[in-house]
Amino acid sequence: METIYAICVGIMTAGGVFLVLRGYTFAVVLGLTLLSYAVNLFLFASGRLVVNGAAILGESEVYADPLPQALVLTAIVIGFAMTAFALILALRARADLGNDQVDGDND
Amino acid sequence: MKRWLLPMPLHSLLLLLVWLLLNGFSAGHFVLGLFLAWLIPVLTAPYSDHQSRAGKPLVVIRYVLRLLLDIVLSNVDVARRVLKSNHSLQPGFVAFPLALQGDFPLTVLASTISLTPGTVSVDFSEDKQWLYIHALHITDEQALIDDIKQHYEKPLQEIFSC
Amino acid sequence: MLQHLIFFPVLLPLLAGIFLLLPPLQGYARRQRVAVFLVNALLLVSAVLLLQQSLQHEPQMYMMGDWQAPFGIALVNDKLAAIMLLLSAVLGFAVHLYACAGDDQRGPFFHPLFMFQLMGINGAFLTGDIFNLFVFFEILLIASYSLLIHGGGKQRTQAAVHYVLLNLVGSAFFLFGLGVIYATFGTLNMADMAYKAAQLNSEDIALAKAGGLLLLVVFGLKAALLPLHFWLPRTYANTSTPVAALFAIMTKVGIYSLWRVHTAVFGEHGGELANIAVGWLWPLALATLVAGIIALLASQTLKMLAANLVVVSAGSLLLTIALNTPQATAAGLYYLIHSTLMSAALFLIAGLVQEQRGQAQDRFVRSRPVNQPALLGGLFFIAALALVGMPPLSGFVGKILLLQAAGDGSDAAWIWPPILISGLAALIIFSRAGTTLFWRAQGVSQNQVVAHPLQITAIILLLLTSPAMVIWGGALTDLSLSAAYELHQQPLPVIPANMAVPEVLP
Amino acid sequence: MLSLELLQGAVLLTSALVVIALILNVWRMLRGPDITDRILALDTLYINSIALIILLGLYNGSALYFEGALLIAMLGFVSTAALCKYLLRGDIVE
Amino acid sequence: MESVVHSIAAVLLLIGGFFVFVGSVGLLKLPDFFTRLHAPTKATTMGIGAILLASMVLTTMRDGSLSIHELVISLFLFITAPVSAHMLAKAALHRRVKFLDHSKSAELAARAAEQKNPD
Amino acid sequence: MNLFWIPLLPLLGTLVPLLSYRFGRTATAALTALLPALSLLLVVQAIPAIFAGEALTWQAEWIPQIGLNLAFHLDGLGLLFSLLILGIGLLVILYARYYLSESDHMGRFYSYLILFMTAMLGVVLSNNLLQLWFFWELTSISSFLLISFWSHKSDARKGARMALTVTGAGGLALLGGLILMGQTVGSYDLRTVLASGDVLRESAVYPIIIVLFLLGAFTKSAQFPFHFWLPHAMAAPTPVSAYLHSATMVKAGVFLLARFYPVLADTDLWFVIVSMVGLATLLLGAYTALFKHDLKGLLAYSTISHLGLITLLFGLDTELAAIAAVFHIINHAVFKASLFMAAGIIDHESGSRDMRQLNGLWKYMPYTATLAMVAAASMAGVPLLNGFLSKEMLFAETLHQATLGSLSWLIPLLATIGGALAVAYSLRFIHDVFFNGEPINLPRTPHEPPRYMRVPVEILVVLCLLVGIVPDFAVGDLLNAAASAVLHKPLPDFSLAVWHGFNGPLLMSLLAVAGGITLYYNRRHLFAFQGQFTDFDAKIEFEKGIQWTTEKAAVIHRWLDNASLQRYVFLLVVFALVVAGWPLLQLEGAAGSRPQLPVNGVALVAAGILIVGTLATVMFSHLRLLALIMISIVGLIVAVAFAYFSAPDLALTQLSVEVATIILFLLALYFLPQKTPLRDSSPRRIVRDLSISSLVGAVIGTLCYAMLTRPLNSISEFFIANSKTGGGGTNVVNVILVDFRGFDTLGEITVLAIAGLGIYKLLAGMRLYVPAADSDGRPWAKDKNPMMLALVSQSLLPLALLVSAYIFLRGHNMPGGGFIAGLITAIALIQQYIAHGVAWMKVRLNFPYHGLIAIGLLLATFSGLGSWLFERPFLTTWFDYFSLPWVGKFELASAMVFDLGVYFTVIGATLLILANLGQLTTSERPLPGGK
Ligand code: NA
Ligand code: NA
Repeated sequence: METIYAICVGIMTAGGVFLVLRGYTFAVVLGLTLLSYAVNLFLFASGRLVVNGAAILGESEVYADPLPQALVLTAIVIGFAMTAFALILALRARADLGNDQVDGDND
Repeated sequence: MKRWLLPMPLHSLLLLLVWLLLNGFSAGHFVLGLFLAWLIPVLTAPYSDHQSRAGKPLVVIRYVLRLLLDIVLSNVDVARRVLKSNHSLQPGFVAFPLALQGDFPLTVLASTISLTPGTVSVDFSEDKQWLYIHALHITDEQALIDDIKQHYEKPLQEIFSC
Repeated sequence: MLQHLIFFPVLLPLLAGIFLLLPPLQGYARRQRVAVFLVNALLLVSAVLLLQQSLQHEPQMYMMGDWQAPFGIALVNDKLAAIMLLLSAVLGFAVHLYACAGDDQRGPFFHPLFMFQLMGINGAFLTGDIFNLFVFFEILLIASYSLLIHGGGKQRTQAAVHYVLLNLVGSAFFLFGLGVIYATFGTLNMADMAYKAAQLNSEDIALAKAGGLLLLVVFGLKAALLPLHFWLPRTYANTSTPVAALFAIMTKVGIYSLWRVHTAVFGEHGGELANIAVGWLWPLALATLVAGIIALLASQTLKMLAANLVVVSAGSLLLTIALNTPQATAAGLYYLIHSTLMSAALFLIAGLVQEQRGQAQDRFVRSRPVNQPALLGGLFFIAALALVGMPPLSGFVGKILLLQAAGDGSDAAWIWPPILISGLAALIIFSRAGTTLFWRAQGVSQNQVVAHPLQITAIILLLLTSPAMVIWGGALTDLSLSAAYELHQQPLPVIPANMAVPEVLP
Repeated sequence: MLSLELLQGAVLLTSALVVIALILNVWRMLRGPDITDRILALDTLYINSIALIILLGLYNGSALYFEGALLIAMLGFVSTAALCKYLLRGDIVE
Repeated sequence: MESVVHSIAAVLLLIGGFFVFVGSVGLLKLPDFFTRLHAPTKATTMGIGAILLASMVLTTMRDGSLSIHELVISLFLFITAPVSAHMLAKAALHRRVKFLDHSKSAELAARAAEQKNPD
Repeated sequence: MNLFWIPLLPLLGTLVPLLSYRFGRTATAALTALLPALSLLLVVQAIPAIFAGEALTWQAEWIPQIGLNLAFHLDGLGLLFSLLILGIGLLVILYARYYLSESDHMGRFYSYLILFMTAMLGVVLSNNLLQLWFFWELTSISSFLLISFWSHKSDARKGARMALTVTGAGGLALLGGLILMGQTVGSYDLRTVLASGDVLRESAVYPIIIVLFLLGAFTKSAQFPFHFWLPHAMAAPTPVSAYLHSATMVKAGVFLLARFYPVLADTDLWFVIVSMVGLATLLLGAYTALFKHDLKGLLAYSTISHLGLITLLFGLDTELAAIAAVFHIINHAVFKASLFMAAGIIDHESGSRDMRQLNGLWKYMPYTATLAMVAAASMAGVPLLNGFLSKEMLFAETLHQATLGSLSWLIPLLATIGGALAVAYSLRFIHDVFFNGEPINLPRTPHEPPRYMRVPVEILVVLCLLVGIVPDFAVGDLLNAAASAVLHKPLPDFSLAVWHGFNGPLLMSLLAVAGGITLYYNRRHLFAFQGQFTDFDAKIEFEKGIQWTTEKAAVIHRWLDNASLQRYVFLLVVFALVVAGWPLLQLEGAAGSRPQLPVNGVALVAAGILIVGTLATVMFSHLRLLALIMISIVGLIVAVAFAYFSAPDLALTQLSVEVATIILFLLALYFLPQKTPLRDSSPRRIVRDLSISSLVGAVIGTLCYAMLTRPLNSISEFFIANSKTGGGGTNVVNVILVDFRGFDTLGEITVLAIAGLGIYKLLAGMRLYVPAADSDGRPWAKDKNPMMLALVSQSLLPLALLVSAYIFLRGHNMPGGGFIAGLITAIALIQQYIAHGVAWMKVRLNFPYHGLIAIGLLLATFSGLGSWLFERPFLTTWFDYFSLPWVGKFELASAMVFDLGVYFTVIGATLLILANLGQLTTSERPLPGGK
């Protein structure tokens, strides 16, 4: 299972990085979103994988490490805020610069 | 009802019920549920501008049961058609003349049609005199219209007295 | 109240930021100005008290939620943190004064954002927890994104697009790094990390290295380490004046983090993880310095010059980290304070020049004269002296410290030439800038813009720190050195290895 | 106990059916042809994942999955509605 | 008692699984968008309903008390599914999505897209 | 006496003219002179002691960490220079009183002048290497201010810049040399260093020290090839030239040679470099001086030549040469200062400095002419004048050295030629200006200057004569004291007599005089010869050089930095790839010892869908809406994965954030182009990016795998153990969020709040093109708010709120919590916006969202501050269980207030972002200032 998980994280990272390297704000923000999914899974993985062991006292026998979960939660929220800002900034750039390329007019 | 006192009693009842469904039936949750069933409608009343009065509980129950049955039947029907060859399929659009009035009743009707055998509500005409329906398989348009009128529109007219 | 003192530098701006969004402050410029002024003054007082505390005691911890380290989040006040807090307080105070002359009204929410920005910076200086550091990084980043666009304008938007998107990618790498760190260390408290670094499982060493180096990427991005520094000059040059001045401390947050993480956690006591960043930092810091010098010489506007100087100073500072001795860290610390305050002053001066020179703004071309040549020229002259590193202002002490920190071996052979040449380059470009901007005028000024007393006060306040840093240079260098020793030798208060864990109760 | 094995078998079989359904949904999403087909497929994917989560809960004998299913039910609708509104009006909040 | 409950649950599950499956097969197999719309709207909704019912039965038995909060999910689904279908159909009409050539009363589609009355 | 006062008094004096210039010119000059005069008095007072062989010292700690202390030391050399600096400085003050015009800012001028005086005194009195450098640099700065005093003149600006750049560069080199010296010796104390000559000379870095040190000295003293700045510094007002460029600043370089003579000299390296540079400078300066038409230009090159002479003397391997050098320092200062002042008078009274216009001034200003001619004669080395004596000593020493081995005979020959050139240009100065017919087109009719303007010249000329005639009486003691300070040992026998009999040096002098006269007589041929060459204008070349440097820098800079985010991101990614990948190369096998979970079909399929979704997102990224739909799959599967791997809270959060993100994307997409050009980059770029991103993916994937397969020993046990007892909740993740690490959460909602504010800022005043049709050119549907959607949405709102209350309240013990609840509420409200539109919502929900954010943050913060009342740190939580009849047992916890804050902040921020964005197209645009 760990192998599959890691492969998924790797592919998502690759996809995210590829999009982040594009020249259009939309693609970049899309890439950032993809990248942040990968990041969240990665950070989550630092607590290792546990099935049927939610860290709710009394609900399971073995508890998954709750700390990375809390960290990922924080990361998700921050990621949301950042994505939102980046998107609106892309709009602003479109309004101010007349196009949606990351470098403005020059290619 | 008054702004601060049960503005939407039916909603309140529903909310209390859902609260108890979610949390289980206990005294504590009953109290909390009551509070929420009061608070939430007070907060959301401004967002609810279609106050259709429903009446005739018996008719409602009969309608709901009928609907459940039809959903099951409709599913069997869909399953049959899906799994069979599609060549014999005769889909098509139907314009359903509405006798029913009011946004809420119309919504209920359209939803019912979508959940029941072979039909999906597509859209209303602007004057809400017609409901366009897409049917998976049409043999007789008029029969379909009559069927809907008979089974669903009539009871709804009764329930909402319109 | 005083037992909560450590928390003040974060709490005060947070509360201020909140109350600025609420009646009776919300929507009233004057009330907002006064409120932030008062908070800034309080921040100054708390920073001074904290510095005093750090001098009198061992490093102090403030445990959030009363949970013991390494489980709870610790704020730590040691000499290094206290110095940085004082620096940010002084900078914030002066820059805000400047902004109150009118820049604050060029867009909504300047004051609360300013407060949140300080909160983020101070939090990053105080926290002893690596994930909490990430959180404060994000606070200071999102605040900086928002402040960056203050006032609007095409170039500002373009700069913001670059700055924001690049930093978002950087934040992703931060989290990758943190993931690895937690996966190997099993803790987030930096002191605990330092403690565990030497005892890591051998199968975890390579992983921990990767994690530590990913953090180097992140801090390098903030600190303007080549090849991650290119975003900086245009961003700084294109934002509004007070924001650019405030940003002077932003690269320093990166430097500070490198100290906290790469000098302390992955420092000498780190066993196999010792000094993992040094090998990378050496050539890159040198390259940063060289690239900074080249960019500096190519500067066409005063703000760009100031921004490129930030890169040059970043290169120098990174070199002190690469040198990795307490002496070098002390040199870096002194130089950091000096370069932050003086760069900020230069940005503010550039702002005034920009406004008074009309169309030519701050470009190095012949144009109409500024309205207050003697005043602006004088202020510029002082800032330039300090930044070039000429006596009698603080730059020269910083330069001597840097040169001496390199020792007299082969390190010096690498470090001296770029450091000395950077001084020469600065001298060349500053003399060109100054003579062009203030003396090479033609025609008469077409506007009546004059500097607001608050603006002048702010600049003078910043500039005064430079002679002060020379006059009290002895005390300050002593302080830097003891802060550096504290960082190198006893990173942070050591945490009990593993506290007794109570039995699990359902 | 036979019935328990039967139940477990049913859970597994149902899971298999749901999983195949998911694959089919993705297939339709990739194929289109129109964007509305893809949205419909996404909507179905959302709803089918409710089934998956409920089954997971049954399989693990845990009640912790319920909220997830509830949220998918609520939010899947919002997402579909927003997408359709976008197709219709461009501006989803006007 | 337990085995009866188990059996009922198993049957419900299988029914649910079947309809979920059918809904998706229909989604894939049916010839045009409007016909495809029928499958998930009905079959999938119903399938989930059955699975939720199974879950209710099982959890009620396991906990020994009435546990029917899954009803809330069903409630949501049954309320929203027709609206989703309606919105999708509206969008498809608006976009003039192609439908089967031999669809009956095809001319109504254009009227519906404009929300006009039939002639 | 406290030595500190000697530089300190003039330093305080810099303020005097600034404060007093309103009181009139004479008063200003008088007041300005007061403190330097006092300082001079102090120096004079110390003379007896110094002559007696003592030295005065004063020291105070300053910045011991770097070895910089306030340390002054007055010995013979210091005394000599202090007298020059203060004495000539006072004369210059007097002179400048008449020289400056009404329009010049006299206060500023005097202030700079006194500042310079302080700096010079600091240099010559320093007893600490770094302090010496400190004042050294101050001389550069103050001289920059003085040269550029007439800053409206291009010449002045450029001349000042050039001087500053050259001497500044030298200063940096000097700093390097001094620090190396200090590090080698182990002390920055000058006395210690001066006593460590052997250590230095034997050190491996000695050559570096010599080179750096001499760079400093030579640039300052305008030695070849750094001499070019000095003539252009003549753009300064003449008092400045008289003071800085003849008597003092340019002497700072030779002062350094003198000061460090005992430790750095005495090696071949030193002698060869110093003597050759000196000789070259001597000849080049003298030759160039001959052709200058500008009076000050002639004097400037003459100065260069004489500085070369002094340098040459320091480079000759004899002690007497060093003594001669010190002697010539005095003599040159005296006659050159007077010549500059005379030139200034001529300029002042006639309006020109061009010798082609200036002719026959003897008739108009005979008195000044006499003074100038005496000084010029001294410059030429005419007997009975001071210049003669030191030149004789030079000639003598050139005959007694072996610096160049068998070629050493060249040195006396070249020195004699230099002497002849000096005679020639001095002759030209005298003849061309005061005789040679009538003036041509002078702006003014020349006449004698004001009485007191002449006084300084008179004093200096008298000194020339005095030293020239009775040298031993006039400067014998001073020279002795200074020279012994230079040599640091008993002086060899030497005599300061006018007449040494017929000897080699005298012959050389005669040859020089004869040669000079011949040269001048044949000047027409000489000028014609020189006229063939185009003038080398150092200023233009220097400016070109600087320009070249900046242009080349710009070219390299543009090459390095193309202002493209794509490159920045690429570099960032590659950098991360390299540093993170590097350690992995040392890793033997990624798999660790932790047992792995078995694979099952469902997970496999989910992973497959996830991968397909990812790839589809990437592939469809140019069809934006499609990409959005594809990324939704990814988000959904990630949420399911969280649920599967025992993280229900994460699953819930992921789901709700996912939907909010989609809505946001849709809102934004409306204003953005619907499609990206399919080929947004070259195939090469695509291949490059694909390779890089695959590598990054591989590294991250490997890291992830390595992490997952290693055992973890973490602090989390503590959280599980204390969650219920210490935090009052059974949902450990939630307790971490609101309690153990509540501070993170506070930060996180602050981020959200700030993002809301920032987005509001971005939206303020934004003008966007509103598309009238979709990407296929199809006009938008007419039905704004589909009735069914509207109705069902509003019916679902109470239900959604109830669910969010449910999620909120159980969060502490079960999956859920304030954040998720807040998002549910926000999304339910957004759904109303979608269904009903902004106008409809505006009537019902007219709430300043930033206020809601603030209230949320406030609640969270105050819930944390509450613990202060109980003397506990911030965010210390409290909880307890209560029981009410009928209701039963329930828990109350301060963490719930915190979570409520989270809830409000999330709602406020999300709505601020989404709803404001939605308002863009309506008439209800957000107003700046949030009012
Ligand atoms: Na809108
Ligand atoms: Na003449």
